Formats: sequence, C-alpha cells, structure tokens
Amino acid sequence: MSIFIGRQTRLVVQGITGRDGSFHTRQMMEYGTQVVAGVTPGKGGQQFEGKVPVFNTVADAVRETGANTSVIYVPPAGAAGAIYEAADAGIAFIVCITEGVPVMDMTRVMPFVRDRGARLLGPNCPGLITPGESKVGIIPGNICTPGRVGLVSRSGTLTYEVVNHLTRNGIGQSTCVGIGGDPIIGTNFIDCLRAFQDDAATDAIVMMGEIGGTDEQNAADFVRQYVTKPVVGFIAGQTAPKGRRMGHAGAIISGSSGTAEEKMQAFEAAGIAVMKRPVDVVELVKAAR
Amino acid sequence: MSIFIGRQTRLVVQGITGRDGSFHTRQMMEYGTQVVAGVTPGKGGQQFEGKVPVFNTVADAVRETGANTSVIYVPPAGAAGAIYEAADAGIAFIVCITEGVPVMDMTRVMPFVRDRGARLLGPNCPGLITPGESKVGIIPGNICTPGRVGLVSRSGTLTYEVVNHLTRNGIGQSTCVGIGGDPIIGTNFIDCLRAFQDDAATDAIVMMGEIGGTDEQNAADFVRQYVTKPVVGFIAGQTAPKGRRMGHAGAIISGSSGTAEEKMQAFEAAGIAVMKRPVDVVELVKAAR
Amino acid sequence: MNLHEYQARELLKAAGVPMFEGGVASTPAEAEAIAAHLGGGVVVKAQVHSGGRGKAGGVKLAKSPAEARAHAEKILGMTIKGLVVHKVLVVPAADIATEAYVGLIMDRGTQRPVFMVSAAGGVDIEEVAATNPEKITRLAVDPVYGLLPHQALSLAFTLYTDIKQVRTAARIMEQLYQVFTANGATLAEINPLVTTPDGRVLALDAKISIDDNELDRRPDLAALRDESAEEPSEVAARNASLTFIKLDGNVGCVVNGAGLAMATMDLVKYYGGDPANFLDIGGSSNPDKVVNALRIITSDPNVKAILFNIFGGITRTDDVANGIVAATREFKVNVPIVIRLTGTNEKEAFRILEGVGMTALSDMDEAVAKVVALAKEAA
Amino acid sequence: MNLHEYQARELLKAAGVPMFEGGVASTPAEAEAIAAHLGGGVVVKAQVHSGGRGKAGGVKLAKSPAEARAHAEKILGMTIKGLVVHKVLVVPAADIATEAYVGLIMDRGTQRPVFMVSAAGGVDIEEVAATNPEKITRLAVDPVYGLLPHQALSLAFTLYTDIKQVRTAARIMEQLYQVFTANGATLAEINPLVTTPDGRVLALDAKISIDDNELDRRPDLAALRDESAEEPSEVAARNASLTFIKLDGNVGCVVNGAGLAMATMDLVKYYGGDPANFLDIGGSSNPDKVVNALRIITSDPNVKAILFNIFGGITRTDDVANGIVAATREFKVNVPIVIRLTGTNEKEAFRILEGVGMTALSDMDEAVAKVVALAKEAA
Repeated sequence: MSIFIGRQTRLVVQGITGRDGSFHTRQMMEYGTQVVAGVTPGKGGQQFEGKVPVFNTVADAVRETGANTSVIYVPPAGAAGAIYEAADAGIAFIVCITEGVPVMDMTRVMPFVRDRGARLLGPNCPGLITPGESKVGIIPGNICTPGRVGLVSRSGTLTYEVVNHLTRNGIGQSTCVGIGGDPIIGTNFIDCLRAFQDDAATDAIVMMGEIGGTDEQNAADFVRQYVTKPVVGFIAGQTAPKGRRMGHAGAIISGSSGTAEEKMQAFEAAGIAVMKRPVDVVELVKAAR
Repeated sequence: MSIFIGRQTRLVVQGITGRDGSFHTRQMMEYGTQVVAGVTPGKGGQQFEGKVPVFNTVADAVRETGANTSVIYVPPAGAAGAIYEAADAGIAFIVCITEGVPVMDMTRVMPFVRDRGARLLGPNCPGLITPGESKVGIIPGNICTPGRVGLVSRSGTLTYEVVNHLTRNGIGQSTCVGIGGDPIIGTNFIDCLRAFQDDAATDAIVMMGEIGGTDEQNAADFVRQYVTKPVVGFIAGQTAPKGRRMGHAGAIISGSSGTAEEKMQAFEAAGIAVMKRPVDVVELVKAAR
Repeated sequence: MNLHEYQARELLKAAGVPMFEGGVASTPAEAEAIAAHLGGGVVVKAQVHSGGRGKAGGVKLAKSPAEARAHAEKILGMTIKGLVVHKVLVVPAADIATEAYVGLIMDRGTQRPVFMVSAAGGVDIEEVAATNPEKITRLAVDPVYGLLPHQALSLAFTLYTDIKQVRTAARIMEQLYQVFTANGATLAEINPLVTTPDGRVLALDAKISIDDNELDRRPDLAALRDESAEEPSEVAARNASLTFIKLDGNVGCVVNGAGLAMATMDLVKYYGGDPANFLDIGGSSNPDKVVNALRIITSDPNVKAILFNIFGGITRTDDVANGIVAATREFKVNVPIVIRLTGTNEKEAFRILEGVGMTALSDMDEAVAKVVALAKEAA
Repeated sequence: MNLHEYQARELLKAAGVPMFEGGVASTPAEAEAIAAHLGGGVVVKAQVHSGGRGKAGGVKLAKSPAEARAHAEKILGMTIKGLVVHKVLVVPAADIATEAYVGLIMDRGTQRPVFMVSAAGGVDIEEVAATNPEKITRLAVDPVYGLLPHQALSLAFTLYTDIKQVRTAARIMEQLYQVFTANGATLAEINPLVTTPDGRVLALDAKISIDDNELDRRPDLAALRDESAEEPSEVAARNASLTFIKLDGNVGCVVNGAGLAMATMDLVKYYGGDPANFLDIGGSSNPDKVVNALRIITSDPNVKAILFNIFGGITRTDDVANGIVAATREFKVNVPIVIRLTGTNEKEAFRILEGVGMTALSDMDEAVAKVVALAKEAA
C-alpha cells in the first residue's frame, strides 16, 4: 500500500515531448512507472521512445489507454490549461510539476478540479514517489527505498536531502510527497497527513515545512486531533530575515504569523518531534518507532 | 398542501419601495401572504406600510426575520444581482418577476443558484399562487380559488385567462405557477410536473405551453414516463408565422422543432388532453377527473 | 436583434478573427471603388436580415470593378423576402481549399452557450443537422469558466490535422466565444471558415444575433440597429416599447402578454377571422403605450376592427382604459374597437371607459367573436 | 513585485477609482511646478518600496509651491530603510472627514482573493487586525463569479450609512477587484479611503503588489519595475532568473530549491557561520545560471567562502558542474569554493569537476562545516 500512487497508477505525461517532459518520462519509465500515454497537441499518432503512444488531447489518451493519473511538464503559460484538460478528461490524480504558474490562474483551477472530484498535487512541486512501485514527477528514484515512513514536504530538493538520509540509514519510505511551495496548491499537509494516517503501510510520518503562512500550524492542529502515528517535523528558514520572500511565497494574509519559531512551537505543542538539521531525521524517526 | 409556497412561506420583497414592488406587495399582503421583510439599499430601518421592516440587504432581512422566500421586482439591470444576493443569503425559493434580464446574465446565475441548493422561478414570470394561503408575484388573487388542480404555464396573462375559467366554473387550484417565457429559466415544466405529481393536494394538472423550443416535448416525455395524474395541455401560437419571434424567445437550437403542431402531437402522444381554446380547459379538466 | 454581415465582421475583426479585407457600399460607385482597391475578383453581397440571399440573386461574383458596379446597381434596391437592400458588402473572391462551419448558440436545454462545429461548412447547417447530425460536434461551454484552451483545441482538431491550422482555428473559436459573451449574443457563427490553398485559415461570412435584453445597457450595440432594414411599423412599435409583428389579416390585436397575444390570434382564427398583427404591450403598461399601439395599428389600412384583450396583473387595466381614452382624443379611430378588460383595477377601468361612453366586455371568447364579426362586416 | 504608490494610483485611476489629482516629480523643480498647478497645500511623498515612510521623514506637508520644492529637495536622495528615494508624489493636502481601509489580498487558506474592509482606516491595518480584529470585515470572493454587486454593497455598508457614499464605495470595491484580478495582484489596498466634508469618497493612498509569475505574460506590468529602487545585486540576479536576497554574512550560498536554500542557511548558522545570501538557482538549471550566480556572489566583498549545495532532481548536477567550470574560466574567483553535489547525473558532474582538478562532496553537513571553517580562516 501507499498513498496517491502505486502499482495501479497508469500515467499520462502532458508535455511528453518537451525538454523536461521527455527527460523525466525516461526516468519514470526506467523506475518502473506505468507510463501509458503522452500528450503533445499536433504529435498525436507518434510513439515516445518507440513505446508510449502520444495523443493530441488528454481525452484521447484516457479513452485509448485508461490513464488514471497525469503529470504536467508544460511551460507556465499552459500549465493551468493542462490541469483543466486533465480534470475535464476524468483524470483522478493530477501532478503539476511546472513552476511559475500565476496564482490568479490557480484560484479558478482549484474549484474546477474539486468540482470534478479530482485531486491536484502542486503546481511547482517535485511530484511523489512510492518507492519500488511508481514515481510521478522528478524525485530521483535512486535515493528512495521501500519502507514504512511517509514523507510530505513543501520543498523539492530539501525532500531529497531528507529522503537520502533515511535511505542511507536503512529507513525505507511508503510514499514521499512534495506538495510545493506556491501560495495556492491542490494538496496540502493535512490531505497528506490524513492519507498517511489511513495508510496501513505507513508507520511514521515526516513533515518538512517552511516559514510563511499558517499551513504548518494548521497541520500541527490536525496532528494533535487526528494523527495517532508518530510525526517528525522540520521547518526551513530559521535564519531568514523577516519581511523578505525566500523564493517560495511567504505569509500573505496573517500578518505577523509564519515565523520558524512559531511553527516549531506549534509542532512541539502537537507532539511532533522537531529536527534541528535535516540529518536529525534519522535519529528522530528511529526514536519515534 | 401545495407546491413551492404555502402558509409556511415567509416572504422578503426585493425592491419593495419601487413602483411595481410596492403595488404588488400591498396586493400580496391583502391576499394574506406573510410578507416579513423588504429590501431596498439605503432604506434599511424604514417600515413599509407601517408593518413590514425594510432592510439594506437580503442577508440582514433573513437574519432578522427568518425569511425563506424572496420575490424580485427590481429593474432588469439589477435583477441578476438580486438573484445572486437572495441565493447567497440562504433564501431557498427565489421568484424573479423582472422582465428583460439579459440571457447572458442568466447563464451565470443558474449554476450559482443551483450550487447553493436554491430554487429560482423566472425571471420574466408572473410568480405563483397557492389559493387561500399565499401568493408570491403578480397573479391576481381574486381570479383564483382553493382546490385540487395544479397549473403550470409559460405565459402570464394566458394563465390568468385559464385560471379565471376554472374558478368561474367551480374548479379550484392547488397551486398556479407561471414559469416565464425566457430562454433560460430557473424552474421548468418538468420541475413543476414532478412537484404536482408528488403533491397530495393536487389531483389533475393543467400545462400551458407555447411555440418555440422543445420544453413542451420534453415535458410530454416526462408525463408519459412519470406522471400518473391526468394532464390537460394548451399550446399558444398555432397561427404564428414561422421564423418570427412572438414576444417570448422562440426556437433557438433545435432548428425546425418548436411548432404548435409538433407540440400538440407530443402532448397527444403522451396522453395529455389538448385544448383548442383557453375556455376548453373547463370541460377537459372535468372530463379528466 | 440581427446584425448585418458587415457589422458581424467588424465585431469579429476587432476580436482578432482573421478575415479577408472588404468594404461596405451604399452606391454602385462605392462598390466599384472598393473592388478597384481590393484588386482581382470580388463578391458583391446584399446586406439584409434574411437567409437565402444567394438564391435570391443577392450575392454575385464580379471579375472587375466595372462588373462589381454593375452587380451593385442590380442588388442595391432589390427586395429579398420583403426587405429592401440598402447596402452591399464587397469582399475578395477567395481561393478556397476547404470550408467548415463554426457556430455558437445560446442553448435553452443546457442553459449554456453551445458550440456547433462541422467540417461540412459553407452550406445550411440546419440541413447538415437534419441529414448528417454525426458531422456536427457540439460542446456546451460552462459560462463561469468560459471556453477553456483544451476545449477550443479539441473542437479545432475535428476540423483540421495540421497543427498550425488547428491552433489558428482554436484561437478563432476563443475569439468567437469572446465576441459572443462580451456582446450578449444569442447566435454567432462563421460560415464558412475557410482554408486557402496556401494554408491560411480565415472567416469568410459571419452572422451574429444580439439578445434584445442587452440593448438597454449596451448603447453601442443598440446603435448597430439598422431601422431601414425593417418594417417601419415594427420600428415604431419597438421605439414605443411594444412588441409588434405585422401580419396579413384585418383584425388588429392589442394584448398584454405574449402568450395571451398568441392565444388571442389563435382564437381570432378559431372564430373565422384573420389577425392583422401580433402586439404585446408588455408588463408595466402605461397609458402612452396604449396610445402608441393604437396609432400603429390604425396606420395599417388592412385593419377593419380592433380588439383589446387585457387581463390585468402587473398591467393595470385602468392604465389601459386611460390610454384608449387618450388615444381617441388625440386622433380619430375610424374602425370599431372591441375592448375586453379584466383583472387588476378592472372596476376603475370600466368606470373610466363608461365615463366617455365606451363599453367593455369581460369574456375573451365573446370579445373575439364580436371583433371578427365587425371586421367581416367592414370588409 | 511591489508597485510604487504613483503606479498603483495610475492603475486604479484607469479603472475609474476617484482620487485627488497629483503628479510625480524626480526633481525639486518638478515638485514645485506640480504644487503650483494643484494650488493650495500639498503633501510630498517619497516613492520607495517600504512602509513607515512618514516616520522616516519621507512624507511632508507643504503650504506653498516653494515649501513643496524645499521638502522635495530633502526627500529626493534620502535613504529609507536602505532604499534611495528617486521620486516623490505630490498630491493636494486633502480636507478629510473620515478615513477607512479597503484591501484585497490573495489568501492561501481560502484560495481566494479576500477583502478586508475597516472603518478604522489611515493606520497600519496589521495593527488593527492584531488589536481590534472585530473592526475588520472580511469577505472571500469566489473567483469564478467575481465580486458580486450585493457583496460590494454589503462591504460598503460596513463603512458608510449615506446611500450615495455606500454606492460610491461599492463601485470602488468593484474597481479595486477588477484591478486586482486583471493585473494578477497579490495585494491591492486603498488606505485610507477618505470622505471629504462635502461628502465625496476618494482614494488617498494605494498599494499594489503583483504576483511575479504574472510578469512573463504581462510585459506591461513587468515594465513597471523600478530597478533603481532595488539592491543592484538582486536586480542582476533576477535578470539572470535567479532568486537572490543579499544578507550580511560572509558565506556565499548557491543552492537549488528554496527550501534547501533556507535549510542550507540554517545549517551554516548551526555550524557557527553566517550566510551572505539566499540564492536559489531554480529548477531547470543551465550552466549560464551558475556562471551568473557566481558572478553576483563574488561581487560581494564580504564573501569569504562559497558553498554550492545542489541536490539534483530536475536540476542536472552536470549542468551545475559545467557552470562552475565555465565561471572559473570566465573570471577569477578569489575565495575558496566548497561544492556539494548529489542526485541527477552526479557521476557525470563529478567527472566534469575532476577534469579540471576540482573535487566535490556528497554530504551536506560535511560541506557546510567545511565552508564555515574556510570562511573563518579567511576572515
């Protein structure tokens, strides 16, 4: 078992013939992900790597291949459109890797996706991986290993760093999910925490947060109320100066809230073991089990 | 019993201080409708006729008076906005009398109303009346009398004509509903037929249609499949020339369909007794019972 | 309200839809000048609100400016389905590879704008719908999201395979949707959408109808109305806020409400008469409307008798009575008037009419039978 | 991207928001001319991307054009929170009856634009939010329908009782919403929205921030960026598609990914060092980005050692290695570089670096500890 993806995942790659799309599709195929289709308008009828049929539209891909999950590598200008298309075609789980999607677009994409009963991960996220079964996105497969720790993170490469420590120390992962650092995202900490809590294959959860916003505080509240599995947490940006946006979008509505201190306090108050350094994940997860 | 309105109706009048709004509010009050509030922005705090409190917003009116139904008499430019406001304030049944509401506005109003679980009657309709209990809109109360015939009509004054015949001949009505002749309306024939079929106080149904569109054909299909109560029908516009729009919006998408002949044939095929003249309603209803 | 082809073209062009250059002419000399400016062969097209212009001789190919002038000479002033041609559109005679149909209509059933797209264009789409419905692709657009890019692309893929043509057609559909919603259209179509032998995609002919309810808030659209292309009595009626359609009979009808107006016409026919018009004085009547209605009906020399059939609701019958009285004071009505009034303020209305020696009836059948008899007497 | 007050005013004015006339001046003479043109008292306001302009002496009342010139003389060129003032806005000194706050912000929680409206305006709204939250009315707008008329009216009723003022304020909120959505703003506020003693409602000061992700598709907005109002190294970084923030330490950091970049800074601190910057080279790296990153970091004289911390995913570590090699060929780097690379194409990356005699580490803690030690040595 795992969350969101696994052996049952039948993936369509939107933007399969682009630079990033083709590179990472090959990586996903090598990892063992069932890539059943690609979409590039105008290239319908071609084959990617001689194996994967390319279609003009996601609807065609779904009809012909039974794809149930999509991953989006198209440029920012077309990313919102690609999400609409996937949701409209009945894709149940949509992963948008694209960085730089205008937030205003996302305000309209989200209700559309929700109305169609689909789940979106991202945008501006590294995707997710269920080690040994399926990877969707760009998380390097070689740093992961199957196991029973679930990981959810707002950041991409920081996730890799932590997963790498786990794997090197013999701690495998059930699923690693990068939710992305954009202000409006489809799947948040709480969605993942709920899924991990309900996942029989997950024993402990690692949650990687950042400064800005109140998502981590809300997640801590959720952990306190609903999560019985041990949770280990990290907050990046302890040394970040106030009032500057560190790459990802920072606090917007909540005024003073969003500092690392606040978030780490919220974690501790919720019984979440807090790492000081990424490498601490190893000892804390070991201690938690 | 009755459909949509009755003794439980607590009405808020949007546009209560306007020419039409004030005139018909007095008529509704005289008829016995529980008019609990009025809304005119800027006149909040006033009393209408020394009895009905006026509010600045529908939300205020609902909060203060528990209104559950609204009727809209505002000019066309503000009608769509008034429907949004009523639905947003939690009004469950909204009756829009206003004529001349742009169709493009209605394409967006309808999903909004539906998403909030509300029912809209109209726009451009005469409203409805449950004789002896409540009237909402502009149907003259004096031509109606309580009884067991349900009536639904696309037209206003033609409804009065038919109701008048029924009443003069001792045939009372459960509820008379004018759904309006606009291309996009909130409540259609089928909605009313279903409600009358389910209404224990209704024994027979009169349906008044017109040329244009396929609503009557669809309604006839519905009657054939679901309605066990006797139905009497009329189609106005038997002598109308083709290709001209007779006041109400005519056939738009369906090409050749929408003639009176077609509709009367559909009625007959569904076992609906068809009137030749409005006055025929009396004999046909008598025969049907 | 129907727009002329040249007006529809202007709206589409402003939205970016690619099309051949062209010009509108009111005189043969103008047509010749436009043809000369365009160079090469041209098509001279009558601008009237009517289908079947081609069959009626209103669309002609010209090989030279002189021939364009000659065609314009014939077409300007000709009558197509009762409508006089005052303007012609002059466009280049296009070299065409394929013809498609792209239309957008306000659909009652889905309560949404619906695209109808077919690779079988250039012909009457209603005919295609009747004979080869599978050749038409339909798409209902969710008006709260608008036409989404992938929807436009999917529609375009049903027309073309070349991705450049597909993308151009998709953009044209987005532009058409934009024109449709921004102008409150009930119909907007490009027929045909053509490709040229060198691969370009262009709109050749366009048709747009605007929802009359938009015109109050959109004076820019209201200004597009070409009253010269309409029946003068209908123009006068509309300017008096009346809905009026001229017919061929001799019984003038003044009714409140479209449904009752149609039922009244039907009943006139039922009693052996022939309605001279459809006339709905609408909901919120006032005495002026009644005066205008009578003025318009009495200006039709065919009318031998006039029927008022008013069932008061939001219309107050006393307003109508006052209007009848005012009208008969303002101008002489030479044909008999039968008045049927019932409903809101009917007692007051009867009192007003009695005050000037007029009588009214309460029963519709009785009134219709009477007016039919009077019209027959006078005829 | 934050707009200057005068730029925000222009966007709002174009949308119809009523406001006092004013002008922007780059020289004292221009400020004097604007004040003379306006007549009466004026306010001279520093145009910098910073709060607390008033406290810093950047906002001054002038009774005459000469005084306006004198104030402009002082304000132009002054430094407010590290930013040099290059422009001043000159507006009439308004006669004010009431001050309200109207703001619109992109809210992560509701995933919608949220209005915040308060009759307690003219002060720092964050302070009101902290001390008197009940004085702020919030409304999350459904972005698929936009701000509906009754919602604007309801918000306006929380500010005023006079219906004319209510309607004007409601219209201003609709205009503000329009500006917000049409320009991809993350914040748009009018503070204060004032009433004058004679009852007019006007926007006095405005603030707008644009989502950086909008700028690629909106060159008109991108053109509003005032690079003179920013740290030059941050401008250079942005033009090289890097996210860079200058800090006060001596350990230069080049990292891929914002989260890892922050964690790297935290770890530098953990090991007793001080980061000189936040720098994220982003997802799709290419060698040029790395060259630019190194150029920007080495131009900071405080930097004593540089750390590369790259965990390859969509970033290919061989691209980064090639970039480091290219940079060291293009210009001389006088401080030690510690390179940590792991992930996508790491073998190739190590090979590239070895090819020019450089070595790389795989462990983040090891690399950070090393760079901190090197920086201390050099300091």
